[in-house]
Amino acid sequence: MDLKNKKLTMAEFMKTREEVLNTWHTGAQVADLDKMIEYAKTVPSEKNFALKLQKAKESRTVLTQPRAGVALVEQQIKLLNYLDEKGEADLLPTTIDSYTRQNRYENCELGIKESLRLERSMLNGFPIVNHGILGGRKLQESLNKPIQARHGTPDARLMSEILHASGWTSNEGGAISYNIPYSKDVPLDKTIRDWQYVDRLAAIYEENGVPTNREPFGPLTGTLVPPSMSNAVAIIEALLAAEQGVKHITVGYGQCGNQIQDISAIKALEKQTDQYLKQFGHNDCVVTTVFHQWMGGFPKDESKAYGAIANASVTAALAKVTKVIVKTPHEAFGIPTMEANASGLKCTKMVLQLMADQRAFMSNKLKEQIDVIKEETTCILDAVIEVGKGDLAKGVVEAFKRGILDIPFAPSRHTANKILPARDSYGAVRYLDIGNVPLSKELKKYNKYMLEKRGINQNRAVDFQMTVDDIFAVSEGQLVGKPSI
Amino acid sequence: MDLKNKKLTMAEFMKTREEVLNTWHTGAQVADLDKMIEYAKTVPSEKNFALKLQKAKESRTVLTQPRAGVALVEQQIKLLNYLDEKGEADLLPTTIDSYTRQNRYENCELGIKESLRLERSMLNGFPIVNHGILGGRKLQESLNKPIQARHGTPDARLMSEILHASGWTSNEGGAISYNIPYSKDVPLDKTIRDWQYVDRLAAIYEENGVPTNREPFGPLTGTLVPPSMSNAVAIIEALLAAEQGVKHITVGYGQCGNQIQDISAIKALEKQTDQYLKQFGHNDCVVTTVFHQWMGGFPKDESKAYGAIANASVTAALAKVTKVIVKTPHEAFGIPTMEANASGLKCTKMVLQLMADQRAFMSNKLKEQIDVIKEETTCILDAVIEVGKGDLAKGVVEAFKRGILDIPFAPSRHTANKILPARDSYGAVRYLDIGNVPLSKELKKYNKYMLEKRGINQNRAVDFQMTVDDIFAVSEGQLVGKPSI
Amino acid sequence: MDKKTVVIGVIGSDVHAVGNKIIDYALSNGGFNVVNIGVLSSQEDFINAAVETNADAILVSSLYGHGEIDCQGLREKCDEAGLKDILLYIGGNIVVGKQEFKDVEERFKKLGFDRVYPPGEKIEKGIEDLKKDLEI
Amino acid sequence: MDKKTVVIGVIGSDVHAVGNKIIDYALSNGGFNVVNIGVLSSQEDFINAAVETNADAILVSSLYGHGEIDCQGLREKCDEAGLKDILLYIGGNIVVGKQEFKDVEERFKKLGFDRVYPPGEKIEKGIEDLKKDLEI
Ligand code: B12
Ligand code: B12
Repeated sequence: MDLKNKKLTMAEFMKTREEVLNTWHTGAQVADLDKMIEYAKTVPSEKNFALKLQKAKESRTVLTQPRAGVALVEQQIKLLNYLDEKGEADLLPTTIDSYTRQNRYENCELGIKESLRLERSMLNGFPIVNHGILGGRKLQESLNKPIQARHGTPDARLMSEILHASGWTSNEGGAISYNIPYSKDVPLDKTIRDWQYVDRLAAIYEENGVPTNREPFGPLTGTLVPPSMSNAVAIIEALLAAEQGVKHITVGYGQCGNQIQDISAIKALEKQTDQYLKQFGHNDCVVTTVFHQWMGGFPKDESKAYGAIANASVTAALAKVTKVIVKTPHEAFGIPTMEANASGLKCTKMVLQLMADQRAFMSNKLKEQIDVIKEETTCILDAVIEVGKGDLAKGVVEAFKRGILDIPFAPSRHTANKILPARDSYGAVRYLDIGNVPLSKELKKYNKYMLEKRGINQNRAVDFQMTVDDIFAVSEGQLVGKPSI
Repeated sequence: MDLKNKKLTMAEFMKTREEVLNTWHTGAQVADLDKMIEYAKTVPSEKNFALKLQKAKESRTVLTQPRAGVALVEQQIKLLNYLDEKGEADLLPTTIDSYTRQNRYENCELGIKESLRLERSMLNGFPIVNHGILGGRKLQESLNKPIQARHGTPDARLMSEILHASGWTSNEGGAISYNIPYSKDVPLDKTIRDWQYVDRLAAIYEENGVPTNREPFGPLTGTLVPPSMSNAVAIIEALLAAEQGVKHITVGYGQCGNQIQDISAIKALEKQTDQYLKQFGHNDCVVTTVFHQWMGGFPKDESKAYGAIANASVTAALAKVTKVIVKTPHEAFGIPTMEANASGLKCTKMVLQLMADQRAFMSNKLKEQIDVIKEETTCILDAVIEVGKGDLAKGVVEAFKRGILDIPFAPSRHTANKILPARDSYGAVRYLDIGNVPLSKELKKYNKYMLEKRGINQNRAVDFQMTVDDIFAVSEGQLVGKPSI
Repeated sequence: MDKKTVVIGVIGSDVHAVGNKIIDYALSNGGFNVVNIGVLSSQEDFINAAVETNADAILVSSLYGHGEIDCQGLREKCDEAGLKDILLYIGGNIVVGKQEFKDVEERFKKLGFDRVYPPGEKIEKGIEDLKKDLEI
Repeated sequence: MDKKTVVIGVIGSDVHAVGNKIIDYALSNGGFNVVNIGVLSSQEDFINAAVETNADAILVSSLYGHGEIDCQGLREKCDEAGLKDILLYIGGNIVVGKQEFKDVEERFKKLGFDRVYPPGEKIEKGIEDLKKDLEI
């Protein structure tokens, strides 16, 4: 079957569905889709993820959401209710474990058993497929806030079936964002198809009266991704989702660290997502935004981690995103305790509330940076559409082949791995090696100029060592990496 | 003798000096001023407070400084070296205890004894007068960073003699800022005279080759002081100090919480201090700035306290002040442990370094707010000079009598206590009751308009209850107080 | 019914005035006759004010950390001045640093206080307790 | 002198690629012959690579928290494959959560690792140790 950015027919969808449900025994539980939708409809509207985001957008409130996932249902209930009550979280997550992400459900069985035996979670997340709708529903019913699955799964079809059938009203991920940063050798045409399925599934719930949110994973590798590259990917995934009928879309962005650049990136992302959706004929999508607190290496010192967390929260508040994904003071070490997780949430909430009635005002610099990001993004997106000969799905596959889309520090062999990012003198992330990304001449010049300025300031060569220094900078308490002497 | 803003003659100074040194037995230690200056000259220049600030100003680096003071010398050494090494503090303080501030040196004796007996500090600061130059010098010599006295002492003459003679190169306070917020019934003409002495003393050290910094206490009562009022006071104290020959002046400001207003206040303060100094003929002063992290009631939750600390640090970094006075996660409870103190410092340092190469850019809103503060400050200062018939010192006394200068929530009966502040819809502090502060008609209207807007937004009366709600707001995790229902 | 009279103030060399103003405002609104001796008040100031106004309770505030030193002997002096069994409350940040409140409470109860409040306790709680203790 | 050969990679279902790229860069610059099997590598991948290249050491990275499960039996399988006494190092965020490192180290030493590194340990330290252990 030809890869195409086109809504799956019900026949196509149902045919694939049979195969999907057969990949693990819990699939059988969700076979009757109508019944699943009936169940999802019983979830009270204040626990609907899509509606809560929409309301927050209207009132310009910034919501908080942690990451959290453990192996067992009871523990996960306890954890999430703690983050709700003590952490004052507005939205709840469930992070899925890494075996599930690779569809290795047998490993999960072992992890669950070991967790029971050792009485601590031996999995880094919640194995929803193994728990099935019994576990999924029990969890959802035991909470007072909307819940979303957060993972990093190239093939999330079965997982998505189970989570929506459990009354979870949001699902993170996308064909690019849950492939390139999360796998080594999964072809893009495969993940595009698989995520068409996931999107179509969400849309079927939506069409049948259950507002359902989808969220492309904005930060990608979390490591110095130039804003125009991550924005381009987010917009592409929003378009792919909308084509399948998704109406509630949250586009995301991971903090780079220069406040002006970060605010610009959010403003550009908001504007251009709307614009491209309209251009592709999707006029009735509700687009919200998510800001990820610093996604790269964190400082080990907990007070410094708080500093990084709160600093990110100021940016989120100024940019007036719809929600913030929150880090914790344990970030550099490992999965946080529930107390540390609540601490990160409360620190964030404090800042958001102190800044609730404030926002960024337009300056020449802000306008300039918004324009730079928009123009760069347009260059990339235009090229993707062009190489797809008008078809976005085909364009994506081709664009990655040619390095038009290219994600730095990714494990996947399906990205050209040619671009190299580095910070300019002000900490903004620029293209050091532009690879094959088709920016206009002026934009190329601009990126080069900004980095050469840093080279002069720091009296050093503009080379890979800059990138390396920048990778370690934040965890060492700096933004712009300094040359070691 | 007539109160006048005029440099004390050496004869006047030395006459008073005799009396001052007689008020406690340690005064005799500093009798030979030349020898004291000789000693102060031996302090290495990298430990000179004034020079370190000047260098930071030139390189646009923002320095951190904690508050810290315990009863005993050895403990104070340990504490400060910990804050230097573990807290990465750039500048060291020594907070003086509250008995010393009231010149009750006998109470200090008791406090020192009790502290020795119970092996914990029973004083809320370092009783420098009782320790004399032996203790003062030992402390100073045991540190690797510049040290400053921070207190709140209406009559700090003896204390200042001892601290400068101990090689401490900075002293906080001023005739207004260490009177009105720190005492009940000390007349202003008395504190003006006493601080003329303190300023003259600092200047004598300066003139004899020891760069010496003086820092008016910016935040005053720390409680919703409108920026133009605290800026007016800071500028007055800078002018009084300069008249006595002080060359290194740090003007201060306590965070109000609206980022734009805070940045505006700092910008206005910097500009107008320079401008008024020149207008008064002082052309060779080095003016630096200090930003105090939120000085009002703090949240009890430590994670939220970190949020407040880091949020303030972002503002400081954007405004590019010369130094920040740092709060701690224990603020709501009591004097912090040295670990908690270091935590506040590290959190602040992290933010400052993440934002080191960034700054605020001019927007229309920022320009507007700078103008408002400048104009308000000018109205106040013009009136002070006018009622003093050209003499600033006389003007201050008269202006407080008439309520031209008026500090909210102060314990002193020498302020009219007529103005009432409250936040507008965006959290900026405005004059709710203007009292007798002589703002222009338009400025009065502007203040009123901004508060009425909040009244409409919150559907409530514009009255004292607003102020009360705002007093509690930050400690309850908000900026703008919400009406309780 | 007659209004009950309460003396309020901040003890010792303490100048923290904000809470004191709020307490004044809240107690007055709450129907008490408030005698506010303000900040920087000595034990004698409290006792004199209570004797003069025939007060029913003394609400001591201490914020700056010296509370423990400042309050030594207050109950005894009250007794000597004939203020037998007058209600003595204390609140604020009454000791130096962040300490276990149970220990702090105990120490101040030994000093003769009837009620002891942790940092930032709302004055509404104090009013509630006053009403209980004074049987209003 | 001949270059020593080191196999590096990220074990299990772990996709954290950044550290792996940095380690590759640093070891290569440090004069080693680096065989990088990348992320998502099984025990077998490590062993095959070591056997094929006659490697002197295997540097396992594990970031995502499943390290303890993923490494069970690795030493035994090395022995079976004839990689007798091959140096086994592990680093990254090798367990779930913030745990006392001494305990963690002990557990991994029991699993047969020669050296165990705490979160965020600089690869320079690893190179230093390699030079010691391989007597370079
Ligand atoms: C960036 C990042 C990501 C990116 C990774 C992108 C990519 N493909 O590489 C993304 C967003 C995709 C991601 C995903 C996930 N992540 Co992640 N991630 C991080 C983060 C923030 C930084 C990692 C990094 O790049 N550091 C910079 C590099 C240079 O340092 P490094 O990796 O530590 O490696 C250095 C040293 O450790 C050392 N070293 C490493 N190995 C070895 C070996 C030897 C022998 C020696 C001597 C030294 C050594 O040298 C390296 C070079 O200097 C860390 C937390 C942190 N450290 O701040 C979490 C973290 C590693 N991730 C974590 C988790 C749980 C996940 C997810 C499961 C869940 C999630 N959050 O979505 C998924 C995992 C998916 C999977 N299947 O693996 C956890 C692991 C928890 C634990 N161990 O308890 C961490 C610790 C965050 C946390 N506190 O929860 N993550
Ligand atoms: C604002 C402030 C100042 C201002 C005060 C301005 C003024 N004149 O009022 C300034 C800057 C001048 C100042 C100075 C000092 N301060 Co101060 N200050 C504060 C701060 C930040 C807020 C206090 C406040 O106004 N809160 C708002 C009001 C409404 O709340 P409140 O005072 O707590 O009162 C309420 C309740 O406690 C309760 N309450 C109070 N008393 C009583 C009594 C009873 C019976 C009941 C039922 C209830 C009750 O009801 C009140 C109304 O709601 C606090 C820390 C904090 N809380 O966040 C430190 C704090 C009180 N200060 C402290 C210190 C040490 C000082 C200084 C010695 C040193 C310094 N930092 O310079 C000087 C003291 C000078 C002196 N001689 O007293 C310490 C005390 C330490 C301790 N106990 O261990 C604190 C806790 C900060 C800290 N963690 O170090 N301070």
